[in-house]
Amino acid sequence: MIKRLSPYSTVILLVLVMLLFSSLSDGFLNGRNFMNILIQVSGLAIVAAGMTLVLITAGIDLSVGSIMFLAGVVSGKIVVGGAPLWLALPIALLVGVAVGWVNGIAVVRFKIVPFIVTLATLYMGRGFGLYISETRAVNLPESFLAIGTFKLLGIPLPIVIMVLVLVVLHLVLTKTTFGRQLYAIGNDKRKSVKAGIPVNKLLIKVYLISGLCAAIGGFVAIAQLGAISPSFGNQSEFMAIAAAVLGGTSLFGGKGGIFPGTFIGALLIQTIQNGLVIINADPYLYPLITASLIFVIVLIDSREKFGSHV
Amino acid sequence: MTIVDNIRTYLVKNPIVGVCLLYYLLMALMVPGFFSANNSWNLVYNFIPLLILAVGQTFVILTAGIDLSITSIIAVSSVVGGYLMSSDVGLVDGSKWSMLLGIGGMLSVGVIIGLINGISVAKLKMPAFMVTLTSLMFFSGFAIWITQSQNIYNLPALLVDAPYHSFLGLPLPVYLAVLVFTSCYLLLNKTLLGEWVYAVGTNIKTSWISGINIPLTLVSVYVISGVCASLASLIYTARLETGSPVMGQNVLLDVIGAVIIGGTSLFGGRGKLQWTAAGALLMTMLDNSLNLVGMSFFLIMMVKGAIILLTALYNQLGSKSLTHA
Amino acid sequence: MSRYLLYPIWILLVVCSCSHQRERPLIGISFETLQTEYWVASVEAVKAECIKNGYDFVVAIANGDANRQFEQINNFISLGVAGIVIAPKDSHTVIPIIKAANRANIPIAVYNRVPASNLGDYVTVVADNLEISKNTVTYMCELAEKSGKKHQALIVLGDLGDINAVNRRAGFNQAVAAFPETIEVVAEVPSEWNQEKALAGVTNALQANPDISFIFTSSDFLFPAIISAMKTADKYYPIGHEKHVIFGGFDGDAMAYRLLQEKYLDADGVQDVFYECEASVQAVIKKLNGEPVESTIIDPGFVIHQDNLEQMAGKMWGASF
Amino acid sequence: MLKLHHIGKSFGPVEVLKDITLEVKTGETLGLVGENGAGKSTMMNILGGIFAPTTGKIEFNGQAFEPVEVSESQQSGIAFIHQELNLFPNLSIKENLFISAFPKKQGFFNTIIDQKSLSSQASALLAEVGLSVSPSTLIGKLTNGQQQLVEIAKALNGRPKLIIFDEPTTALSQQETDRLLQLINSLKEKHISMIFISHNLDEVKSIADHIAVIRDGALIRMQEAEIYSKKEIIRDMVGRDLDQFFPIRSTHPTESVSLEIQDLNADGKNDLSFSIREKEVLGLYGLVGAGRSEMARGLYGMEKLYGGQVRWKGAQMHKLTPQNWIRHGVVYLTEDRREEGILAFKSIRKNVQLAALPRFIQRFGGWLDYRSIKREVSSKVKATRVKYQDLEIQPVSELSGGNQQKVLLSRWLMTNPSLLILDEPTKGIDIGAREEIYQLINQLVEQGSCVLLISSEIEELLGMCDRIMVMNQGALTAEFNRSEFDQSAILKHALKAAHD
Repeated sequence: MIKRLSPYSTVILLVLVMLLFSSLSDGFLNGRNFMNILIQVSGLAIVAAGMTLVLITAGIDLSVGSIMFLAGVVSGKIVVGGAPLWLALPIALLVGVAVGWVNGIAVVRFKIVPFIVTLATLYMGRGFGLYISETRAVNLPESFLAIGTFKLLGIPLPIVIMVLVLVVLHLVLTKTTFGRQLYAIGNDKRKSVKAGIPVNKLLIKVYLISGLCAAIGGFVAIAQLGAISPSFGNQSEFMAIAAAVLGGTSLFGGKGGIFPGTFIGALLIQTIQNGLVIINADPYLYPLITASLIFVIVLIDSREKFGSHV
Repeated sequence: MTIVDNIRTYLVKNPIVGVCLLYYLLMALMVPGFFSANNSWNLVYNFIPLLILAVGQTFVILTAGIDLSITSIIAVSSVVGGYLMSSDVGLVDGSKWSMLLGIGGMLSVGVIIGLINGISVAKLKMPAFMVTLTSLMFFSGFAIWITQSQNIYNLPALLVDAPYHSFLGLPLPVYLAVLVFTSCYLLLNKTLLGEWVYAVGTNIKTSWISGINIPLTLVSVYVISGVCASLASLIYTARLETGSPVMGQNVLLDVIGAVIIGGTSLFGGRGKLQWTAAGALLMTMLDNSLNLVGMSFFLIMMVKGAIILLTALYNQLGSKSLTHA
Repeated sequence: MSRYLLYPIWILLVVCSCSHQRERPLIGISFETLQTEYWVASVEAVKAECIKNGYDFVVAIANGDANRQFEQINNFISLGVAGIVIAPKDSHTVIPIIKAANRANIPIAVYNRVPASNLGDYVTVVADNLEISKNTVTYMCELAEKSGKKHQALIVLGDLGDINAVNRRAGFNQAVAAFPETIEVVAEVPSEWNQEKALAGVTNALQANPDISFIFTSSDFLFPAIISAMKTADKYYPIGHEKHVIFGGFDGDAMAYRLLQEKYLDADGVQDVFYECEASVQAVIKKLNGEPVESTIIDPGFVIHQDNLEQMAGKMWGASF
Repeated sequence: MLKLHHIGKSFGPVEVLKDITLEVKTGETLGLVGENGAGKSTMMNILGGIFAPTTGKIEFNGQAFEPVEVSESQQSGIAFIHQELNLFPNLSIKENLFISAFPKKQGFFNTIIDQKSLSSQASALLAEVGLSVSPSTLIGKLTNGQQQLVEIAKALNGRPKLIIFDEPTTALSQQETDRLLQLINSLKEKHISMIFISHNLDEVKSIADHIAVIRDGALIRMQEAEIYSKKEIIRDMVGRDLDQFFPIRSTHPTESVSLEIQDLNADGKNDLSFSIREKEVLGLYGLVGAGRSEMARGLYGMEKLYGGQVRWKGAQMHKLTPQNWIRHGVVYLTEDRREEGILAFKSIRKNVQLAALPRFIQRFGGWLDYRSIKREVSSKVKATRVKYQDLEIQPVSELSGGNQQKVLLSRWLMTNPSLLILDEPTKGIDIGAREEIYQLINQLVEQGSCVLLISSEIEELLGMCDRIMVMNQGALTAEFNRSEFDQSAILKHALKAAHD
């Protein structure tokens, strides 16, 4: 069985999947379709990048899905209510940071188990979003849709935002004190305190960044959809965790990265979805395939961590 | 020790029971229609499946694990039950035998998914929340794929009317709930497995050194949770008279809320089934009363999320001295 | 013990703030979801009709969960509502709800979806989805025939678990079957009434069949996603432009009305919401007063298109929404 | 540089440090020697700011010095090299060296790490400690010795005035130790004073200027290294009268062999073979890191074994797991009471019954006979003389260390063991409780069971055991029958450096 799960094994998997789909249908292997995939993956990749930081510190953030929804609904309602378009993004980011802050304080200051905190904020966020929108789909004005289809120097805006966010986070992780100290915390929290790392301060920042990425990711996805349905963002937290874990990020902390890791993980998930639709496969197959792929990868991650000994 | 002292010590040891009674009184006074006979039956019918689910979940949380896959177990059981029992699509004619076969099929779904969860956590050492989150995604997708998101109808009349039959004045689901609760209570407090569950939850290394069969303990708690989920699915399916692949979507919040409000600790080793029962009753009353007052379903979802956070916070502050390293 | 009093009192405050006194009889309005403008317009219409006839109302939304809707109806019964108007999640889970209402002998009107079994005492008010979609698509096919070329067609399906979605698809197929030489259906995109799935499905379908020129959606609420996909596939042009794709929809919501005016939409099947909602509330009131009411009221609906835009606009609920 | 004036420290009734006064001049190295539990680590914790002394003052670098926090003592120039290194295997050497304060770029990008100066400063530090490895290699890929050098480099980065080495050479190979000693000599020229704590007397004599011997919390003697002979050091370390009373056992070991072990390999290097006979207390002496716990835990199935044949009462034992051993009547009292011993917030009864539960299953389905469980628990708890208020309500975490150990012993007694493996049973326990434990051991042995007693206190072994084996760096280096017991000889074998 593959003992070592390097990020490059995910790249190989991605290439294999692409070959498979292009052999099954000629509509798959062409520039336009790749552009499609890149646009569609932008939202997921941004959220997964924020999730990677949390996972590196051996934490978890289940609330990203409802942050995407809540941030979208709040900014959508404001724009529909007549506020200027440029105000929408800052408001969405504010919502993301607010929920991220609540998660951070509860996990760090009050030492509550991360997945319970973020599960609670998931329902609070989803509930509040549905309450504001009374489960009505918030139809966004044309200008919103323009963002989704707007092209900057020929490259669609969502891809530009995605690349920007991922590059920034990649640099933060690899090149800054904050980033390197995250790996230390993920490896051993007690040792990090002894080494003089401000653990609590950093962890709160990590949950803030995850909330921020969720808001940006949500915004980018909504700009393509043109409307926010009540089930928007459902299971996005699972897809984000899946993308990070597929990219080599370990659930036990201390291991993982944005390039090539999480980005390739997100691409792999989106390619599978895109490919299945192109070959007109039964869309209900999609969750089965992704979930079983995730199970195998988490299994390998756990075997690496604990080795074969009981 | 007078009766009052006994009651007071009981309430101090089990605060959730006190809160439950207090809440019932307050709602009975404040909310019109809450105290009516019809609403009380309403409460009972909503409380029973939640209690059974929460009891199963308590076993898992006592071993410092979590089972997020219960909603997918409910869905798959409901679909499998539908296939076996329904007369138009059912594999067997709609007679009594098909019902027994159907119920057997539903329980075996609970056992199988429970085994998958248990073995992955115990033998393969995978984190409990990730295993059950993945099986949640897989099996809810599976239920929808098998039925192409179509419901299954025409379930046998015997099943459909069962909740409305009453025996010695009490409807049948009540007996099922009592049976499940007492057998789980005895299993947890009077048997070897129960002691092992508490020990593994408190300190897994000590348990291993003291010769406890840890894989057996972990696998059995996930199987118990799976069986409880399929029993609850039986009740939901009978009530809605359809085998639905999206059955029980929103129930996870109530189940985890019930266990946590009850006071069972997420770090494992500490908790009682009575607490969970009181927690489940409080969640049901909360849901019902806020609904009666006309609060929207989504605000209620927010209130429940907030209560989980508040209680987890309170338990954390309250038990500062005994928290784990 | 005292610290534990903290949160029941806190909930109590929230509870008191919402409860309000009532004198007039109460009608319970239970809708499966408000996800689309169609549902929102229906709820508003039912509310207006209740007020007009001197009834108070209480609304409960189930967010697509049949089990929650069942519990909400039970809550209505314990509240002692005089009558119930329900838009059920699907035609089968409504049966136990009807039984519960009958047991409490509260009159119940089922809006928009026909219950699967006819036992039990209730009134159904529903649009003829099959006919409306058939007429709409037939008009679109006639347009395609006039253009003389052969058209590749795409239909965006709803959630196949919903009886209305199934009927609209049947109507589409019947209409298209009458024009075998002009229309060839190349793609059926299941949306499950979900924006993201519609967007991904239509984008990739257009990508796989670049020369689709005939699109019909089972519901107008998917327009934003479909238009976004058409834009990326460079197929979103007004009528008269040589790249114009024959575009049709169902429901007749505000966006459909706007697209008709901007000449992007060719035709739209309209359910007459005002008529249906009045009929359902009237049915409940008649039952309360013991007057006879026929068990099923069919709304024929109508097709609105470029030619009859002016005269039909008044009857179209989306126009005034 | 460092002066300790009449330093004393006691935890409740137990006095750990008694009136210690000593001095380390600038550029000097002090060798600190003493048995386990003699108080060395307590002294170092005081210097490291982990806790304050009960009496006395510390003078460091000329000023008064009362560190309250770890970082405080670090800033004032004291560096610690613990045996358990504080490094992150998933990060590179240079990142570990500067984890709390990376060199930064100037100007706008001041949050970005200045990679160039990071590598150059790291290489400089590595050169100083003589480690010729690229600074970007991951710590996880280095050997123990190399990691230790990185830890030292990290300490040097803070420009320390005093470095304290706590048992640095136990996990090192021979040439790694030599390289470390050369490094320490080179540090001497840089006028850095050092305290070197070790059991290897040859190492201490080779580099220390002065040697201080600590015994039972008191400073016995401090002398120049050249004139302080090894024999004298050992005598000072050990030479106290046997004031500790050990109960006499009436029985003697029989000839029948209970446990026989052939080529047991727990550390991948050495094969151990020994056997334990009925009614025998076999002692196992060795210093920290000698591999005694690893051997016992490997035997009991809690850690990986690289090989070995085990026969219990003549029969071959195939499955080495705690569950199987308990069924055969062999139990293991672990060294770490808190992590692996007690069920912290559970009642005494739930703790005592834990290992023997399967014995109380009634008819079907694992139904437990709680009446006889409670009866047997109270009898066992009386036998071990645990002082408690209530068996059912009082959580074990509220009991004293001694009582907790007796609760654990009662747990193992309930399984009617015929072999007890006791790992440091009396560590951190008051005198009164110790004697009760010794009496309990003797009663058990008289009734026919046997005991493998792992301990770091020589008198305890001398007083209790029929036979003592000495272990050093994973290998059995000597064996003494009761008649040949000689404290200095035992210690010499334990201290013997691997090569001479």
